[in-house]
Amino acid sequence: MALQETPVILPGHDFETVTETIAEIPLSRRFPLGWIGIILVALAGAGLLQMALGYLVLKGIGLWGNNAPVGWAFDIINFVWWIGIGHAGTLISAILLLFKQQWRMSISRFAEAMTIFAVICAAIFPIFHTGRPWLAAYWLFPYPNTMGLWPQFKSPLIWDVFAVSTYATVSVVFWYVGLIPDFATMRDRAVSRVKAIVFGTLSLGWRGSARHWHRYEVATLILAGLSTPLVLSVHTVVSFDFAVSVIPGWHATIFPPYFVAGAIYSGFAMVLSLAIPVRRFYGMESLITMRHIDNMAKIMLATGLMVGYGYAMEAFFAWYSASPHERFMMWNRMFGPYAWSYWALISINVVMIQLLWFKRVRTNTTLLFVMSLFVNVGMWLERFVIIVTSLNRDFVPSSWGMYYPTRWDFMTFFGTIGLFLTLFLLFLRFVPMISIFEVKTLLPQAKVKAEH
Amino acid sequence: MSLDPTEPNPEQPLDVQKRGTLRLRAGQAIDLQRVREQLQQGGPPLWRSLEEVADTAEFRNYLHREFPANASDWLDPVGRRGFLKLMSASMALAGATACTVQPQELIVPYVRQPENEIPGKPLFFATAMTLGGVATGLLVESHEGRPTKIEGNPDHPASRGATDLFAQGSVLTLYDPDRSKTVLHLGEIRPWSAALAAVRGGLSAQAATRGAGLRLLTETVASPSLAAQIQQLLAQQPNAKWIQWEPVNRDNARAGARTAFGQYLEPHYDLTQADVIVSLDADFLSSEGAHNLHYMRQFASRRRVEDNADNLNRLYVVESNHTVTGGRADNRLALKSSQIEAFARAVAAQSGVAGIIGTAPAGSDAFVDAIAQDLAAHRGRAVVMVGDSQPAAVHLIAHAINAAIGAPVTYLPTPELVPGEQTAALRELVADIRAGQVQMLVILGESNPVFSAPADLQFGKAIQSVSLRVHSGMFFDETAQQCHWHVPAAHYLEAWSDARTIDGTVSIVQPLIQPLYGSKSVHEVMATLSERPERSGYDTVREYWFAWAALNRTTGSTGSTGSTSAPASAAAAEFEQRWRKWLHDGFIAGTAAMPTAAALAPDVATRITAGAAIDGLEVNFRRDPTVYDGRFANNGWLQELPKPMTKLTWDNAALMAPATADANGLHNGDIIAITHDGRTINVPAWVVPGHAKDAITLTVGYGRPLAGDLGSGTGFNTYALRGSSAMFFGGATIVRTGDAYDLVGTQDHWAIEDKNTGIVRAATLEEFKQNPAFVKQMEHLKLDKRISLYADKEYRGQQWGMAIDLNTCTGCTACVIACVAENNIPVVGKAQVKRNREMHWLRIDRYFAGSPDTPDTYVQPMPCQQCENAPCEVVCPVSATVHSAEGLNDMVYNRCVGTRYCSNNCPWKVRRFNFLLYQDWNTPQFKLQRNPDVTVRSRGIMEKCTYCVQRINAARIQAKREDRAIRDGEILTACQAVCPTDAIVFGDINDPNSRVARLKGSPRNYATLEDLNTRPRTTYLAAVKNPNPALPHNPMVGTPHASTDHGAGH
Amino acid sequence: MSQVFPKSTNAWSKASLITLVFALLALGWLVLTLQRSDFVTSANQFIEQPVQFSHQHHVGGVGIECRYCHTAVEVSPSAGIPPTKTCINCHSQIWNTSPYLEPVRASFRDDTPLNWVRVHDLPDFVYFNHSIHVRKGVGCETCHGRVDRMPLMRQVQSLQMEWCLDCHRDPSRFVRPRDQITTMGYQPALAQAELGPRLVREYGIAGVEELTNCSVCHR
Amino acid sequence: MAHAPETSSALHGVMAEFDSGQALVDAARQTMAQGFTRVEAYSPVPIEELNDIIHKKRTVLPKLVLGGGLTGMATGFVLQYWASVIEYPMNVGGRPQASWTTFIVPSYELTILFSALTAAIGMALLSGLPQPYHPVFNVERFSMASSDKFFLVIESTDPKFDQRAATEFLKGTGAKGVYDVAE
Repeated sequence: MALQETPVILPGHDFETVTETIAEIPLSRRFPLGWIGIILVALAGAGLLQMALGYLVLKGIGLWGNNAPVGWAFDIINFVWWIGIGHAGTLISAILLLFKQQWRMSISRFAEAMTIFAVICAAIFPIFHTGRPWLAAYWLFPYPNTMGLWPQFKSPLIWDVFAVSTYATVSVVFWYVGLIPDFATMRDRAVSRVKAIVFGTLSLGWRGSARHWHRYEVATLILAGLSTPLVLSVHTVVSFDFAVSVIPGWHATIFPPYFVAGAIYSGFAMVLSLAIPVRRFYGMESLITMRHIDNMAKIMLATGLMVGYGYAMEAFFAWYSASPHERFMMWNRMFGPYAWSYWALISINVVMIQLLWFKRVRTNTTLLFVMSLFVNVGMWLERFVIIVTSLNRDFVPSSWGMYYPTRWDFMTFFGTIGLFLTLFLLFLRFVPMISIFEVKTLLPQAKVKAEH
Repeated sequence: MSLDPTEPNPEQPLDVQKRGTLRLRAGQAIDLQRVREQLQQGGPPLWRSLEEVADTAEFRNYLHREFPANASDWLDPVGRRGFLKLMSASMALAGATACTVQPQELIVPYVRQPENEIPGKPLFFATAMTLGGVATGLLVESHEGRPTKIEGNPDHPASRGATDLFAQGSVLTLYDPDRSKTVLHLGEIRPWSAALAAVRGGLSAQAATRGAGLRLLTETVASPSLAAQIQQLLAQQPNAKWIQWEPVNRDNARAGARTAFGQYLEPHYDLTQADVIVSLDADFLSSEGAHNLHYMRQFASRRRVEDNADNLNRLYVVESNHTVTGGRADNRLALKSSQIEAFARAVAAQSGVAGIIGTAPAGSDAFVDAIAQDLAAHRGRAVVMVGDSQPAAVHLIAHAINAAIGAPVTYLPTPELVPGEQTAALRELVADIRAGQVQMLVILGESNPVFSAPADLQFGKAIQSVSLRVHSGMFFDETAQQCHWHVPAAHYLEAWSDARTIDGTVSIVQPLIQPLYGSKSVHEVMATLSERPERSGYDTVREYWFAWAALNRTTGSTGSTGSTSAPASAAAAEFEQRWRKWLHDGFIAGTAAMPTAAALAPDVATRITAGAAIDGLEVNFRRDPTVYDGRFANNGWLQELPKPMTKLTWDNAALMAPATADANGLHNGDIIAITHDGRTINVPAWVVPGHAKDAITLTVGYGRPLAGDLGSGTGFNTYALRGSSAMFFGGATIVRTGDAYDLVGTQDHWAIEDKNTGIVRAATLEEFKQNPAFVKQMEHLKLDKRISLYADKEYRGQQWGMAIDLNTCTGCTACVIACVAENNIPVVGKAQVKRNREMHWLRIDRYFAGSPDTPDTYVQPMPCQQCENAPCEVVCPVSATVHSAEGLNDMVYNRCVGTRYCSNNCPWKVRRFNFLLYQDWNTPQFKLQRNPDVTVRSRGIMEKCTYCVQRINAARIQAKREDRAIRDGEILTACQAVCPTDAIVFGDINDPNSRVARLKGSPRNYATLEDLNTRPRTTYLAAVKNPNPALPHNPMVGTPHASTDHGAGH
Repeated sequence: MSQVFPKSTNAWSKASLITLVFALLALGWLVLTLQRSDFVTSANQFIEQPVQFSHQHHVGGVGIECRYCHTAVEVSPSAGIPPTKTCINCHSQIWNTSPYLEPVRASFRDDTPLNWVRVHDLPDFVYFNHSIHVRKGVGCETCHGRVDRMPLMRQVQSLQMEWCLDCHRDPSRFVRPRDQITTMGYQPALAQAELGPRLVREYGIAGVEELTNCSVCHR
Repeated sequence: MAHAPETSSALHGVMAEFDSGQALVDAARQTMAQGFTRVEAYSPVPIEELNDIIHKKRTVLPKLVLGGGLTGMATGFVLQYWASVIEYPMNVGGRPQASWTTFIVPSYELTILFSALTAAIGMALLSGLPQPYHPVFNVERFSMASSDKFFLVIESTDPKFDQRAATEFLKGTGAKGVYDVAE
């Protein structure tokens, strides 16, 4: 297999060229026109978000389409979707590190950045979807208050608070720790004094001494070891929001693994959606090679199959449970008023994904880019199906009702995409998008023969 | 993914309200054949709408396509203006709420504290409300002088504590900010003295002709003192005429009695004695009107089967519309109103009524036979009741049948003081006006003749020629607009009066509050026409009863002008004592009318004028279940109250049978043009399963141009179609216009598939006798022991629970509005109801079973189930809903942050969320109405039924202060208190002697969704129906034979 | 140049980090203190009233019993603010020309109520009931303080939920005999640790499980 | 100019520059063999051998992280137990108050949070970071240490340190250049 032999870094690179290629972008004074064009669009999206959220705080959650049977809709769909997307970054930087996968090194940095930005977008929803966000913002955290009251720790939403805030904190810490040596590189290469001071401050005075590196490597390994169970727990906890309830379609033991697989699946789709244009735009094909693309596509295929298995199991359980509620739930998904969403997600996440068995597909970056966008849509629809079609018709027929999103739902959703892109573009411009020192370790220059 | 292709143009905000929600695309009729097939193949055993059964592709497509949106939010001027300001404010709030100091609040004590008034404690005053010429005895709760809640007067002999939904809603009308506030002359504000002068001037102009040009137009008068005032006027102006007018009048019943007995009489059926009840279009089980309250209680007493299953009565209903009563029928026949006469004749003929012959309408032979046999088998224990909308002929026939079978019925004088036939009187008035004989017209009350008079009389146009037109009413309505003078009328809670209830018992109507505006009571307006023009209403009423008391001191009955030898002061003192007792009791004991020895005319058969048959389509006019004749059109509670059978809110519609809709290619919301007697109106269609074929039912009272902020423009004016020759039904033709309208209901929003999970359970009497514990066999997960991971929590001491008897519940929805009134539940408006965001804590679930043509109807009040293992509590992140030691599922509004997780996790979906700021925080009048013992909820907060925890707390504090336990029945929840059939029972389930514990011990008792092991404290008693075995009937819902594995099988 | 920062930066950076840590701790402490401060609770604040009524004079000096004016305290949720009539009962005889009392006389004369400013202002979602507290042996002084020493009425307790819970979790620490309800400066005849539990039993005061139910105060 | 031996009192040490990691490792071995003790190596990429050669000691960081994690777990569990069982016990849906299963998730998350923060902050503090100023930066060529050059410094505090001898010794290890490092 020729592809297997595609190296992680194309030949011709040494320490200097790697440093040069990556560090040049944040240090340059040039703002590429394309970058400016895209960020303007993204900023418009972020502005839309600000407007939507401001008006939401002013008028109430009723701006959205949520209603009495369907208490959660776009808000929680988007939350789960964004959190899920975030998972790929941590997976790449932590789990693949533990497995000593060298190909992770050139994509881990921006995958981690993606994680942080996705978590920021996700975190908007649980706060703003509450009826009184100004209270939710602090009543959900345990602090010694004058009411003598504490959060209700049996609620999965409190678990969410702990899981998501821990996840956000650890992701930022991990990302920052990874950036310290690269900030030092930037400091040393900075031409302007301002940049030198900024990067110098951020690098904390990193010198790359043997002692630094030793502690650094230990710390990184520990952080990776911690992030791995963390990332698995986060989507597990998110899935508890549903699994702990009594609603048919939510109350399922398969949810934790099914959600984690789905998260990684959608996360890798998002990494591909970002990596494919970025490597072309910034000429990073030699560092993010077809080997990376191919590996990511394979992971997408593997996790996609797991997700497909999850769908099959949901249907099987519904039938096997002999519970009329469960059976009806499945019938409603497949043939009810929202059947279109169910079949759309099946055709994407189960059918379309089979194309990835073919090497020709996995090496066609254009096709892969389009497919990765579809997977993102498919995973959004999966959450739509789980949340909306389970709620709109549950136990008592008289309380059934349909859910229709409003323009405010869409504005909020597209707004978070704008915010995400804004943050991501700023990252691309001002932070080394690939881990410089990690990529260097792959080069022969870094190899040291053991004495013994 | 384009989710909303039909999103409305933001430029046209009004259209948002009028776009079709519940319809398929115009022109796509339901495939009724398909519906029947589906049902024959064992389709859903319980269904809520026809689309659901048909499961058409169009319906599904429609569901996918239609995404209504909230366009008005773009255009809200306040929103735009205040946006930046409030943005910054909200951001500041986010950081600073914890440290916000409460605004300074004032305490304003009395200068002189009234007697009996204890600040902070509500007082209850007995009074009465008159509607349609009949009064209901009430107890009104008052907080520091503000009437806040209407309760029934439990001591009142006629209603025994029940109230109807109009009485419940009336307290909101008192505080309606759109009420008329000042005396107006041609729209300009004038002092009362000017109006007085104008009336006096008009009156003196009549002096020469002794009132020949004076006409007085009132509602049906049930007030003895008012009648006396009018009689006095007529004595002074003998050529003047007095006309009583109500658009939903009882002319037919009156005419029937007059023809049968030679006098106007009111039949009183004793339903406690009736084993068989035949209702010919008589909707006596709906919570509308004082008479029904009486019958509902009697009827319910014969639906309890705990002690004796044979106590169960049998109800036959023959009707065109599908009414609440029809929904309770054991056997129901849908028949055009115009055919009911023939049906009645056939029954009469078979029941041995001499001289009446007739053949039953096609297809109803079996029904006639069954009824006739049942009537024969229960001689002396069966009654035939006839609705007011049936012509006099049917009333005559029924009188004849009842006489023939010895029905338990007595005949009493009518509650109205001067009975008559109103339509004829109104026609005569218009004729007089046209003839130029009328110079002065005084219109009193809420009957609003300009709007409600038969269209052919063109009343509004006719009165333009009257040179002095004076109107007094609570609103500046359509009639006020056509009058020179308008005097704001006092609400019944603001003024002294008196009234007779259905059996003649008199109540003194005492005010609870000074008039909010410069309103005058009807007595005060009448006084202007007397020689004491400024006599107060209080004086009028009191003087009348003083005189009455003088006559009745010893004799006890009217008649002798007995000599009053006692000194005047002693008489006054004695009267004062009696007066106080009357006010305290809420009625004057002993004023009930004595049954009249009514002799049926021997030639009754020959007196029946046969009605003309109507070939083809027939249109029916009925009063509206929630806005009555239109007078409650501006009452938000009543507008938003789902109509009992259709579940529509904020609108009326042309109700029709599925077959009729099918034949005309109609679907819900399609606007049809109905032509009747040369007049045409456009109304949207609404398909009602079980409605008679070839008949359309229109309810009146909607489409008012001048109802007020809320009511104006809602619904469609059907008075415009109604003529004086066919007040209740007549022939019509319909044409589909191709337009559609947005009709919004609370239950049929969307439905395709259903499943039988034993939520509603019923059995026939036979099945119940064979197997009294039938409900146990309907649990689809038959767990003998509920298994749980945790040890069961023991609930000791007082533990609250509720039992709801589905056999006595009629689905009248009075409990819903009582709950709204008690618990400060906001009105959200049509657009929000459309989004399933109505706030009612208690809803009445209505299901149909069987075929769309002859469905069975099941109703089920659904409050919070107060689960012991509540799924909602576990998921709340801030402990805003937790369990109390007394087993209540507490909801703490001030702690709620609004995640809505509890609502999602509630299997019954009984929690309601304030998605927007629904509560009106600004209108000062509404602030007066609110119950101060219940927190007023702001936006972003979840709320739900609390079992009226404020009442529990009040009773507990009272009991603890007296060092005793709370007595059974001491706490009545608002829904329980209002229930005319006593179907809701609340109490301590740990006390084996409490009523609720005994009901929960009944074999019929079951919990819904028992398999979830949430252990609801609200349980239901399954319905037991008593259909005639000789007639075909649908299988009972939830019975073992119907609960085959369904639901997922499709 | 490779060396970006002067040598002193090392000290600065470490010092600023330590300061930051302490600043955050101080901020947390400040917030926790502030939320219980008189500034937030409105306790011990001077409140301007239409008439500067002195409880010290009327209760402490003249010795009028609380229930003479607050008549509803034993039967109603609200203790009741006396109607002007109550003031006039005495002040038609004494101090009946004092300019100080002109607003009271004006109120009585013109039938216009006095507008007192509420001193003890609970949020609208809290349903406090005076009658049951008084019945169960909670003295006026326990919540309102030494009214007989207040020339001007002020709030002495925080009225925050944790303060309410303090007693609802263990009423035995605060209850007193019923005949001592209105006593100012009450001293228990026995040790409170002994008397309290006895009164709780005697008065049938509910257990902590009932008393801390949400719906006891919030409806 | 940096290699102009400004023989002032303030000398941090002597620095040698190498082209590859291998060269640095070799030089480090020689230096340690020579008996120098106060030595530090600088590289653009982590070279695990250097710590073993020069410092020989493993870091205590893992033990700190374990402590941090256990503290987090205890904090989480105690907080939840105290709040739901002792401080304000409530009947939530009929579940037991001390429902330890539901306490797992926050305890678990706090374990990870505390561990991760301990790891990151511990790493920085143990390494003496932040330390924006350091004498090695005074050497102009040292800016290449974060790019593609490798450096070895013998510090002046070394008992065996002698500026001249050290310079000579380092030149002998194959260094591309040897510079004095000013304090």
